Order: sequence, then structure tokens, then C-alpha cells
Amino acid sequence: MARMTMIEAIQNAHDLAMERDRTVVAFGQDVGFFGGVFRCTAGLQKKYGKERCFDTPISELGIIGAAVGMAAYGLKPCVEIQFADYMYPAYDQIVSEAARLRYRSAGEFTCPLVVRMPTGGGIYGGQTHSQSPEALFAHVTGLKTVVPSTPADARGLLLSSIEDPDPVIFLEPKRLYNGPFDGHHDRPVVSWKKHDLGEVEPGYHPVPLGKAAIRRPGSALTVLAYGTMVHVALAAAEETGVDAEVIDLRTLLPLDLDTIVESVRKTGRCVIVHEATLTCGYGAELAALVQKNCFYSLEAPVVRVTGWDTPYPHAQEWDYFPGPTRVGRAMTQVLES
Amino acid sequence: MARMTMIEAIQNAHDLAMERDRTVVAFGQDVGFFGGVFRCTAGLQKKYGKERCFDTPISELGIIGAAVGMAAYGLKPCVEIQFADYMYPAYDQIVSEAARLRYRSAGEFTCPLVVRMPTGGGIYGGQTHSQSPEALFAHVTGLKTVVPSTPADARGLLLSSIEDPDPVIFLEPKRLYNGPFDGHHDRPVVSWKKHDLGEVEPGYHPVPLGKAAIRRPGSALTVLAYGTMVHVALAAAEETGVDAEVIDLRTLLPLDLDTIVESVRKTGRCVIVHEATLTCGYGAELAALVQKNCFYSLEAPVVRVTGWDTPYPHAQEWDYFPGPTRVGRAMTQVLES
Amino acid sequence: MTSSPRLSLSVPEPAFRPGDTPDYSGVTFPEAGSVQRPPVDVNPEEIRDLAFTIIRVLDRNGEAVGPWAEALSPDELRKGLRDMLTLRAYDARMLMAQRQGKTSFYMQHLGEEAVSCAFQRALRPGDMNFPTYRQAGLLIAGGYPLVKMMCQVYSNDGDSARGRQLPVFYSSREHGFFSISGNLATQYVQAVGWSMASAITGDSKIAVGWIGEGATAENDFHAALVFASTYKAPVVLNVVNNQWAISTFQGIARGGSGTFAARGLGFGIPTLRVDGNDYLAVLAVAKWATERARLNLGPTLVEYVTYRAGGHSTSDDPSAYRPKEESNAWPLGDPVLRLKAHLIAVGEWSEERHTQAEAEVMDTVIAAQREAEEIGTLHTGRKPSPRDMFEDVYATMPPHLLRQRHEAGY
Amino acid sequence: MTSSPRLSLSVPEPAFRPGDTPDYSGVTFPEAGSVQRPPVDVNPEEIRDLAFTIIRVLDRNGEAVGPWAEALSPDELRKGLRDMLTLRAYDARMLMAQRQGKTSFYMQHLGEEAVSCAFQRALRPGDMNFPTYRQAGLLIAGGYPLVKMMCQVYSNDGDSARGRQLPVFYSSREHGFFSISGNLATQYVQAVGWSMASAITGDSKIAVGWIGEGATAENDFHAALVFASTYKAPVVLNVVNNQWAISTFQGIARGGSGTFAARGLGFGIPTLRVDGNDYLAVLAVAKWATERARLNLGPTLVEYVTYRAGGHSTSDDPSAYRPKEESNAWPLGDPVLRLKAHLIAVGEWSEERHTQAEAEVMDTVIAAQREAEEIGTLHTGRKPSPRDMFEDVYATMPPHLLRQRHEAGY
Ligand SMILES: Cc1ncc(C[n+]2csc(CCOP(=O)(O)OP(=O)(O)O)c2C)c(N)n1
Ligand SMILES: Cc1ncc(C[n+]2csc(CCOP(=O)(O)OP(=O)(O)O)c2C)c(N)n1
Ligand SMILES: [Mg+2]
Ligand SMILES: [Mg+2]
Repeated sequence: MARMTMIEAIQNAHDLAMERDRTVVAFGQDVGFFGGVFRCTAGLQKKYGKERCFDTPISELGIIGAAVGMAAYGLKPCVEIQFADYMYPAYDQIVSEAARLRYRSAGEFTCPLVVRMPTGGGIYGGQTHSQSPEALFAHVTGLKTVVPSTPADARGLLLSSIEDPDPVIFLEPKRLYNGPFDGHHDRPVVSWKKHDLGEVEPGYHPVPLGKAAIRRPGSALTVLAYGTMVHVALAAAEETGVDAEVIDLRTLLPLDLDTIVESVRKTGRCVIVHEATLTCGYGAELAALVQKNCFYSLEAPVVRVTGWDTPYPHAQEWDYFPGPTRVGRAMTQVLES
Repeated sequence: MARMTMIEAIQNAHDLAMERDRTVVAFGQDVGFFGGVFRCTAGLQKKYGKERCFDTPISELGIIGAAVGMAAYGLKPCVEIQFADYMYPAYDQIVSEAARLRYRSAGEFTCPLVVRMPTGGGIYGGQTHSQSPEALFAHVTGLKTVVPSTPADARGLLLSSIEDPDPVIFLEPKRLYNGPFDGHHDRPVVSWKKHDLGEVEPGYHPVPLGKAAIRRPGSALTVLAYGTMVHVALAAAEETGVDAEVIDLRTLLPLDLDTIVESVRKTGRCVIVHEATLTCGYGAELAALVQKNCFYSLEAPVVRVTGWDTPYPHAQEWDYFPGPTRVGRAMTQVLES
Repeated sequence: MTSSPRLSLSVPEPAFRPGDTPDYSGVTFPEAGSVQRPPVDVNPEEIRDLAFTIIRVLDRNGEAVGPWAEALSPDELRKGLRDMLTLRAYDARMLMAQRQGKTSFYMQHLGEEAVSCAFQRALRPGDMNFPTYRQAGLLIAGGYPLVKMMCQVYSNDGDSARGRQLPVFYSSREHGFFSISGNLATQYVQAVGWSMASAITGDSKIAVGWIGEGATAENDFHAALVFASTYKAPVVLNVVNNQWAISTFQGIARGGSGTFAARGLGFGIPTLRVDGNDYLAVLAVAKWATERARLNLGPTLVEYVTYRAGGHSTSDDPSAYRPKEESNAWPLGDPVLRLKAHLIAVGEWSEERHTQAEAEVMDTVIAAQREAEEIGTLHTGRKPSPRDMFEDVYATMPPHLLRQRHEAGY
Repeated sequence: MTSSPRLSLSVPEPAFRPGDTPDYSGVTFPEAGSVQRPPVDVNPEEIRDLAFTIIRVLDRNGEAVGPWAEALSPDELRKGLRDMLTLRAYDARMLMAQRQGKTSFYMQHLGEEAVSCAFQRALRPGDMNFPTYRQAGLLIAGGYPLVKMMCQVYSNDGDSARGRQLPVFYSSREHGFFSISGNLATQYVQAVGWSMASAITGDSKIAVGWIGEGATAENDFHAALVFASTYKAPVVLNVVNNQWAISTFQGIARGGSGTFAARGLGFGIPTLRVDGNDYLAVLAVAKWATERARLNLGPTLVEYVTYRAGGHSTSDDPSAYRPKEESNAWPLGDPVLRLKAHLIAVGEWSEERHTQAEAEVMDTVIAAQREAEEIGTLHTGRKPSPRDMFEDVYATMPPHLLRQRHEAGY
């Protein structure tokens, strides 16, 4: 077993996919020669040539729009949006085109496209380098939405996303790029290289989309989380001593509802955690589903712990971030109610 | 009391606002000489001149982007996006700019802007003339989102939206433009002109944002709806005989949570209805809030009746639309569970 | 520094509004045959003037003149005429069908038939068009069955897109016709991407992007030019300037003394402006631009100057915003009549044959219509099932959608 | 028809990569003084060539030559030099402060100081810039207090934006500096809208849009040109071409033989290209373009050819993608040294005075820094409150946000 950072794992997924399948191409701003501002495509241009890995103009619309055309042709573009906060200029191509092409042509044209983008805060990036727009994708029929929380998942889910015949939005929690950040911003982060969760088996090992992972079995309550918040939830469980079952959703759409329902029926309590703003966040859908499917098992209201309904501030970043203290407090309260 | 169609009411709101306040300007595609493809700005260019009401190039981004600049200058632009389905090219300017300007400049620059757009289906418009993207706005901090269901509300809420110091997304259920459509597509729609709900008192009468209206008091269950679905819910209550309390939200953000909670605490049951797709729709937020705030009063799971998680189809439009039969069935089921 | 006057906003207005008598006597177009024909590998810097003129081949007497006149066989010419007549007849029937309630919506090509019918003749199997809703001539000239087109318009059980799309939003991979989107302009940059894919894989297929002059204001138009010029994509980028975008005249969006063709200049893309009502000029330019793409010389931007003689769609009444007579007064004439005159001038056609051809074409269209209507129309006959509504959202139906389909009773 | 070869994709590459020795001896720029100066009401069609040349005033000997050379007083020249020196000193200190952990992030102007410092001198109170993150010279030349700038960079209690924004995202309505957005290009079309508002209300203020050459690929750039040209908006649209967009050279996005200035041609917008390292040329062009706007003659597009001598930001290491020596080899020289040489050439400056001025400027900047740091830095001293985080989302805090603020304990 080798250990990799999440960045290396993502780079490795590209490498494995491009080696195996000549139709896989990767591009985006600074993605070619430089290998991406987060280095997730480092070395690919050198290895696979400029025609399969290249820099693009600063046009997110152009990146996705061209990728839709390429995907319709028969390639499998895996493209990078430099920060999720910058996907909006391409939102029309994602929503109205990538997501709808198979449907509107009854399968005559399809769009096997992966759109990677770093999400989440915690890097003092201010409001335009910190957003978590997953709800804006999960609401769009025709898209799949994926969020890994470990290097192995990042690689495995990215491989599956590239294999997938439909457009996949692949959200990379940038605060996890280097290590399993648990929200304790005042403590040094352990590198994935020095952490068991950094282990990634060499070779091509896709992780299927649509399957959640139980990161911590427990009986007192269920925590639903994804991305960075998985590690925050694990820390909160540890620190409060609450016997929480922490479910890492991994794929937001299609959602592994069975795993969720089974857990909440068992624990009777549910806390949902995400970094995105509260209102109409993905947690709303989770809460709606849980109350609907587990109504008669629920012993307390489903509670959401999320970013506040404000833009992501620069200086007050750690007041905004739903860290282990807030998550722990919610867990305790839900247990007591 | 005069009777007006919703189109006339919207036109009248523009007229009243532009007459009263020289800083109000209106523009959009085909909005000037022609008065808008739905005629909501008819006559304004003639009355207020080409500088205050004009046609724009086909660039939703340009419309909103220019409006943001005008609003920062001190004007109050009230602009039209021809169909809500076409707002995506402008989504970046709405989300990253209009909604964020006050915050990021700490009030030094503000954005008193109204973005009007027709929403919803039922006109055989296919997937790109039928969408209801309200959740994509309600998730964005800094925006207000409004949906009227009667001519009087359309006029009054639009007047308040224009007065508002912040950006307001004003969604016009196009199926209600001419009459209170209740989902019975096989029956002729009564015109607002021949319907009591079409009554609009002459003069400048804003309807405050953030206040819901109880359209039908009832004790058996609470229906939360907005726009066209208010009339569908009323029809379903009538036809099933269920004593539903039908709440017309009118403003989705800020939401009148008090009215909702009071009602559901009273009835113990809640059905949420919207035309947008289910997953991560605005109904998810409503369900999450209701289960949280009314947990101990709820006698049955909160149920959502919505458009299916597919694009809005052309030929199967009425299979897609959550009409009175589906809503009525859900009401009966919730009563029985 | 000069003192500043009060500023004011300039809002362009069309020359004529309802009630005006359209008079184009002041408007001059370059003579047919007067514009140079550069080699396809020309340095774009040398032909900047072609963005501001108009390439024309057919002169007033129906003669094909100048460097862009190419020898077409009489059969090719007659095929061109028949394609345009077919499109016109098809439009007429479908427009009427919509008025009769057989479908919800329709959009016609009246006056613009030459553009798509002629362009198609420069394409090869495997090439891909990324069209708007006003290029059905690509399908007709390419031999796509009329019945299938009509089934799409009727959203009946013969519609390969299962009734999901608005009428006229055809799709045919086989016929090089990309699925039409309701969102303007999105296809333009996709065409560039498709052609880049062809280049990446060392293929020889090219792509063609289509857009209306109004929609050039959209984001995707710009992205298409940026990407096409950066990667020298093998794509032809067509702008159909039919003077109107619903009720909005082309002066809104064109900007001062610019032209839509001239948008290409800033990108170093060779750019041509052509008489869109001149079948021969369109075809000549189409051949030039497609050859550039095939030779890996990169993109070409072409503006077709034409006129939308009908309403924008069946939802539109143009008499509300322009004089009824404008379409007749429009100086570039009717593309059908112009090609007909040419065929007669070269001795390969006659008034009688034309009348006969019109009747034949109409018969063919009506026969196809009968066949389509036997399957069904929007509200009658055999229709796609509500079950189809849930298919093709994804390749494999995910659990939540399956649950919803069951809930819907299918 | 010619037979088709296999296609291939062309991906532009910069002339030099790390390890190469940058050699610009083959690159020629027009001589200073050689480009015509048209009247401000020129017909844009007559000056299309100005989109492909470079306007320069300062020649190799530091003389100001040609039709764009304007008489500036020695005090004006010295003010220009001092502004650039101040910006450079400010950058140096803030860069170091970031390295010292006093803030999270910084972006410098090294090599591009002339563009914003000179342009500001053509503006009047009430005019509004819509800048990117690399035009702090507008604030410095406009007399905005250094301390306030630093408080913004430190996100301390003196920051008028309450710590909410990334460092260098200044805002000052009073100083005609629109709040900076992290999303590239969005401000460009807003500038057009702002200037339209001025025109609509019969005001006399003008707006100035700023964008980097890389960001011209964005949607908003196109929308800005479309709207500005359609409504003849009183706006100056500036493109700062500093050759690089993070690691991406300007050939990605420029497209073949185009220039960024030439983007204006398709819209009929007068378009100029200017030596951005020539303070006098920038100021002359700024005056020309702003005068056009003030006289209601409409928009002007200006490309400033310059070079980003530093890293993109403190997160960037340019030696990974370009030769370290490229910045020195770059042929347009250093804007500070060039203006200094001119002042010396006209007998109004000396090496000694320069050394002394540098020291004075640094003292001023350090004094301001001390004052700012007395309030606080990102992690020390007095800071905006978490309570501030909930303010200004709306004019009036809605109930749900108030609930959240209470939940957060404020
Ligand atoms: C993004 C988007 N905005 C607006 C519309 C509404 N719309 C449909 S067609 C049209 C006019 C298009 O004009 P043009 O591009 O000139 O094409 P033409 O109809 O003349 O062929 C408009 C505004 C749309 N379909 N998509
Ligand atoms: C919409 C958007 N996409 C991407 C980015 C990330 N980004 C920040 S600066 C930059 C490069 C900009 O280059 P240029 O426009 O040339 O300006 P310069 O930095 O050279 O001044 C990029 C890609 C962004 N901020 N916004
Ligand atoms: Mg048109
Ligand atoms: Mg740059």
C-alpha cells in the first residue's frame, strides 16, 4: 500500500485513465504545462502530449462548452474549473447542455464529461475561493455529483466518474488536498503521507458512484456528511464521546438513501453537516428525505450544522466554518432532545 | 375596484414606479418598442422614453451586468429575462455580483435591482420555456426571491421589490398571466378579468415582502405553495374536501416562517407543493424547516408533491405537471398516515 | 481639457416602423462578382476588408459572375432549387398544421432557404452541424426523411426524441445535425469543441456552428471565437443575419459601424460576408470555408446577409414592430426566385417546369404529412408514453427516478 | 474538392520556457512618435490600424516625441514618478508582510506601475473605475490613504469592508474605485452599465473598465463590448496585457494574428494599442479616450502592452513556467526607469534626487504600515468582529440571519 496526498491521488486517476483510454483528455486554466494551480494534472502534458492535456483561455464557459462538443464527438473530457466559485460563467453549459443532451436527443448524443473543481474554505480564500455549490448541481436533473473525502476515494471515484456515460460534477474539498483536516485550524494538519487514511492501493481501482461509506459505526445518532465535514464529524464524535455513526455520502446524486435510512432507523437521530450555506443547501434535501423515510423512528428533529447564510468571509473564516465545536454541540443537543 | 390580468398588473406596477421615481428604468430583450414578448412592459417606452425603457441585445449577462453597474450608480433597474430558463448565462452576475456587492463593500456600493422572469410550465414550452429555478436563487445569500399568485400581489410585490434596497428575483408564473390556472388543463381558464381574484385597487399599493398569505384557512393539514401551485392546491382542497389550510408563501426569501410554523403546529400535517423538480428544490428547505420547528406537532411525515426529477417534457407536459389529482392524492394520504 | 456636456444615451432604432414605407433606395450593396476570392490559405490580415463587404455571385439578370462563381451542373442547380422549394412547402404545411392545433409551435425559414440548403452541399458524411432552429434546410438538402421531421414537430410516436423537445428541435447524428437546444448560442462553442475532438483524434471530420445575428451577443459566441482561434479548430462559424431577432432589429447587438462578420477580426480569423439570398454565393463561400477547415487551416467566420420574411415563430406577429411591406422591399430579393431566374437564364429551367416542380414538391410534402399524421399529432393518435419522460435522464435510471416513475404509475 | 489530410490540434506555446534564454531581438516595436494621433471624433473605420500597432511617446533617450507627446509640467512628471515609486514601495512592504504571516495573500504590480498611475491622472472626481486587483495605482495616484489600503490588506479593524474581502480587494466610492470582485471580468460590463446610468440621467461622469488580457476570454468582456457599442456608452475599456495570466501566456486567448485591442474592431469601437510601460503614452491615450467619453462620442478600447515582472500572486512561483530572466529581457523596459530618464533628460531630476525620493517614499510607506499594524494584522490586534460577518448581507437583517447570528453567539 502506498500513501498519497489527495492531489497525488487525483493526478494518479488522470494518469491511469489517460493511459488506459485514449479518448480521455484533460484541460483547463493552467492545467497543461504548469499542471494546475493545485498540481492535480502535473506531468500529464509531458506524458500524454499537448493534444490531450492543455491550457485553456480563461473562459469557464469555453471549457465546458468545448468539452460538451468533444463528449458528443466521443471523447471523455475531464476538465478543471480552477475554483468552484468560478463555475458560474459555465453554469448554462452545465445545466442546459451537459445535463440535458442525452434526454433531449433520446440518447443520440451523450455527454460523458467530468468537471472537477476545488470546493470549500479554510484557506483564507475569501468569498470567491471558498464556496461549496453542490446544491446547485444536485438540483439539476441529468448531473451526478461526487465529493470524495480520502485520497483512495478521490482516485477511485474519479476513475468511476471518467468511466461514467453521463456528466459528473466532481467536487474536491481543497482543504483535504494535503491531509485529513478536521476543523482544528489551530493545530497542524497531518499529511496524508503520514496518515493511514492516505493509503491507496496501486493500480486501477474504481470506487462505484452512488454508494456511501460508514466511516464510524455508532448507535447514538447518525451524522450525514461529505468531504471535509466527514473528518470534522469524526473529530466531533471523538471529542464529545457521542457514539455517532458517521456516514460519508461520497456521491450526492445518485444518493445512497438505503444506507442513510437504515442508519437513522437504527439510531433515531440525525445530524447533517455541510460547509455550504444553510438555506436550500444539500442538507435541506437530506433532512427532507430523512424525515420522510424515517419519520416513525425519529426521536428528535433532524438538525443541520452548516455554514451561515452569508458569503464566506476572509478574516472571520473560522467563525464561519462549521468546525468540531459546533458539530459536537449539535450532536449533544440532538442526543438530549 | 378594477380587474386586471397579471400582465396588466405587472405593467401597471412598472408604470406607477416609473412615474413616481425617475431612477426606475426597465429593459430587456424585446422590452422596449414591442413591450415584451408577454407584453408586461407595453407602452412604457412610449410614455417614459427610450432612455428609460429599451431593447437590449440577446445577452442575459449584459442585461444583469449592466443593471448591476446602473444600480451601483444609483438607478433602480427593473429588468426582464425573457424566460427564467434563460437566466443561466447571467447567473454569475446575479450570484457573484448583484447578491454580494453590499456585503463585500460593506454597504459602500449597493444593488437595488429587480430581475423579473416568467417561470413554470403548462404552455407546451418544452424544457427551455418551463423551468422553475427558484431554489437556485433561494440558496444564494444576498438575494430575495418573490413569487406572486394573483394580479394584486404581482403588482404590490413588484412595487415593493422595486423599492427594496437589495436585489430581488421576481418570478412570474406565466401560466397565471391570464387567469387563475388551477391545473385543470382540459378546462378553459377563467380570465382574471372575470374572476374576483383579479381585483386590483387603483393606485400605488405595495405588498410587503416576507409575508405569506393564508389563501384558505383550514384545520386538517397545511399546504405550502406559491405561484401557480396555490391555485392547484385550492382546487385540490375543494375537490377532495380536505380541510386544508393553504398558505401562499409569496416571498421565498425572506420566508415567513412564523405563519408556517403556526399553521403546522395547529394542523399537525404538511404538504409542500411546487412545480420545480423534487431533489434540492425549494420544498426540501421547507420540509427541513417544518420538521425542525414543528417536530413535536407533526403527526405524519411532511410530503412534497413536485415536478419529477426530469427535464420538463413537451408532449408529456401534463404528466409532469403536479396537478390537482396528484396534490389531492397526497393530501388524502397525509391525512390517513 | 474640453468641458463636458451632459451625456445622453443612444438607443438605436430600425429605419422603419409600422406605418412607415420602407425605402431601401439609399442602401447600396456591392455588385455581384466585385469581391476578390482569396486562396484558402490566405493570411487573414490580408482580407480584413471582406468582413465589411458582401460576396455576391448572382447578378440582376440571373447570371453567375465573378471569382466566386463556380461551375455547378444543371442537376446540382435543380437540386438546390428543389431543396429550397421543399423547405418552403414544408414550412407552409407545418405552419398551417400549427394553426390547426396539430402541434404547439412552429418556426419557418421564409426568405432564408438558401443559407442552409446551399451550405449543406459543401459538407461530407461525418461532418457535424450545430444548428439553430432555422436551419432545417440542412436536413432537407441532406435527404433526411420529411416524415421523421414531421413526427418530431407533432411529438408523436414516430418522434425519435420521444416527444420531449419543442417542435422543430430536430436531432440526427447520422445526418450531421446536432440536437437543437432552446438556449440560444450554446451550440456555437460546442461546435468548436466537436471539431477540436476531431483534430485531437487525427480524424478528418469538420464541424459547423450556426447562430443568428441576435444571438451573437451571447457569451457562447465569444467563447467559440476564443477557442476556435486559439486552437485553430477545424470549424466553420456561421452567423445568419436575417435582420431581426424577434422584435429587435440587428442594430441592437451589431454596434455602430461594426458587422457581425467583423467580430472575427480581433481574433485573426478569416472572415467573410456573403449574400445569404444567393444560393451560389452561399455555396461558394461554404466550399471555401469548409476546405480551409479540412486542410487544417483553422476556423472561418461567415456572415450571411438575409431577411426573415416571416414571423419569428408561430407566437409572433411581426406587424407589431415592422412594416408589413418591409420584407418585399428588402433589396436582396427572394432566394428561390433568384436561383430560378439563374436556371432559366442558363436555359435549364422554365416557368412551366417551375410550376410543375412546385406542385410535385407540395405533393411529396403532403404525402409525408399524411404518413406522419397517421401515426399521430400532438393531441391525437399514437404518442410517446409518460414512461418515456423518465428515460434518458441518465444512461441507467437511478433509484430515485425509478421510485418517481413508479409513483407516477409507470 | 481537395482531399483531406488528418487534422491535428494546434496548442500555442510561449516563446520561452524555464531553461531557455529569452531573446527578443527578433521582436520589433514601432518607434516612439511614429503612430498618428487622430481627432477624438474620428470615424473608427479610419483608425483600424491603431489596433495593431503600439503608441509610444518616450524614445530610447528619454525624449518625449511625436503627436502623442503632450506638455506635462515638471511637477506633474515628478508626481507621476513619485506615484509609481510609492506603488512599488507599497508592493514591496506588503509582499514582505505576507511572507511574515501578517496577512494571507498579496498581489503586486511590479513592472505595470505606469498603467494605473498614469491613467488616474486623466480622471475627474465622480468618475468611476471598475478595476481588477492590479490597479492599486489608481488609489495611490488619487491620494487614497496608504493606511486604509493596508488595513484592508491586514483585514484589521481599520478595514472599511470589515475583513470580509481577500487582501487587495479595495473599495472606495469616494475615490472612484469600485469594489473589486474575485470573479474575473464581471466588473467590465458593470462599468458599461454605470456609464449608461450616467448617460441616462444626463450626468457628466464617465466610467472606466479594467481587465487583464487573460480575462478578455470571459463572457463579460464580450457583453461589455456589445452593450458599450450598442448604446455608445461613455466608458473607457482598458485591457492590461501583461503577457501572463498566472502560468498561461497571452497567446492562449489572443488567437492567431489578433490583438486584444482588435477585439473592438468588430463592434466599430475606436481601438488603440499603447506602450504600457511609457507613462506619457499611457496618459496621452487616457486623455484621448476619456475625452471621447466625456464628449458623448462613445466607448474606446485600449490595450496596454506591459509585462508582469513579479509572480501572479503570493501563491505563485513563475520560475516554474517561464525563464527567470524573461522579465529583464522584455523589450519595453521598466516604467519607473523610463520616466526617471525622461525627467533627467529634460533637466528636472537627477540620480541623487531619485535616490532621495525613493528613501522618502519608503519612509512614508513604512510609517503608514506602522500605523496600520498598530490597529492590527490578520492574526493580531484589533479585528472586525464575527458579528460583522452577518451584517450587510441585506440592508436589513432578515429573521433567519438574525437567528443564525444569535446561534453563533453574537
Ligand atoms: C439564452 C436565450 N435567451 C433568449 C432566448 C429567447 N429567444 C428565442 S429566439 C430569440 C431571437 C433570436 O434571434 P436571432 O439570433 O437573430 O435568430 P433568428 O430567430 O433571427 O433566426 C430570442 C431572444 C433564448 N431562446 N435563449
Ligand atoms: C471567473 C474566474 N476564473 C478564474 C479565476 C482564477 N484566476 C485569478 S487571476 C487569473 C489570471 C488572470 O490573468 P489576467 O486577466 O491576464 O490578469 P493578470 O493577473 O495578468 O493581471 C485567474 C485564472 C478567477 N479569479 N475568476
Ligand atoms: Mg435574426
Ligand atoms: Mg495578464
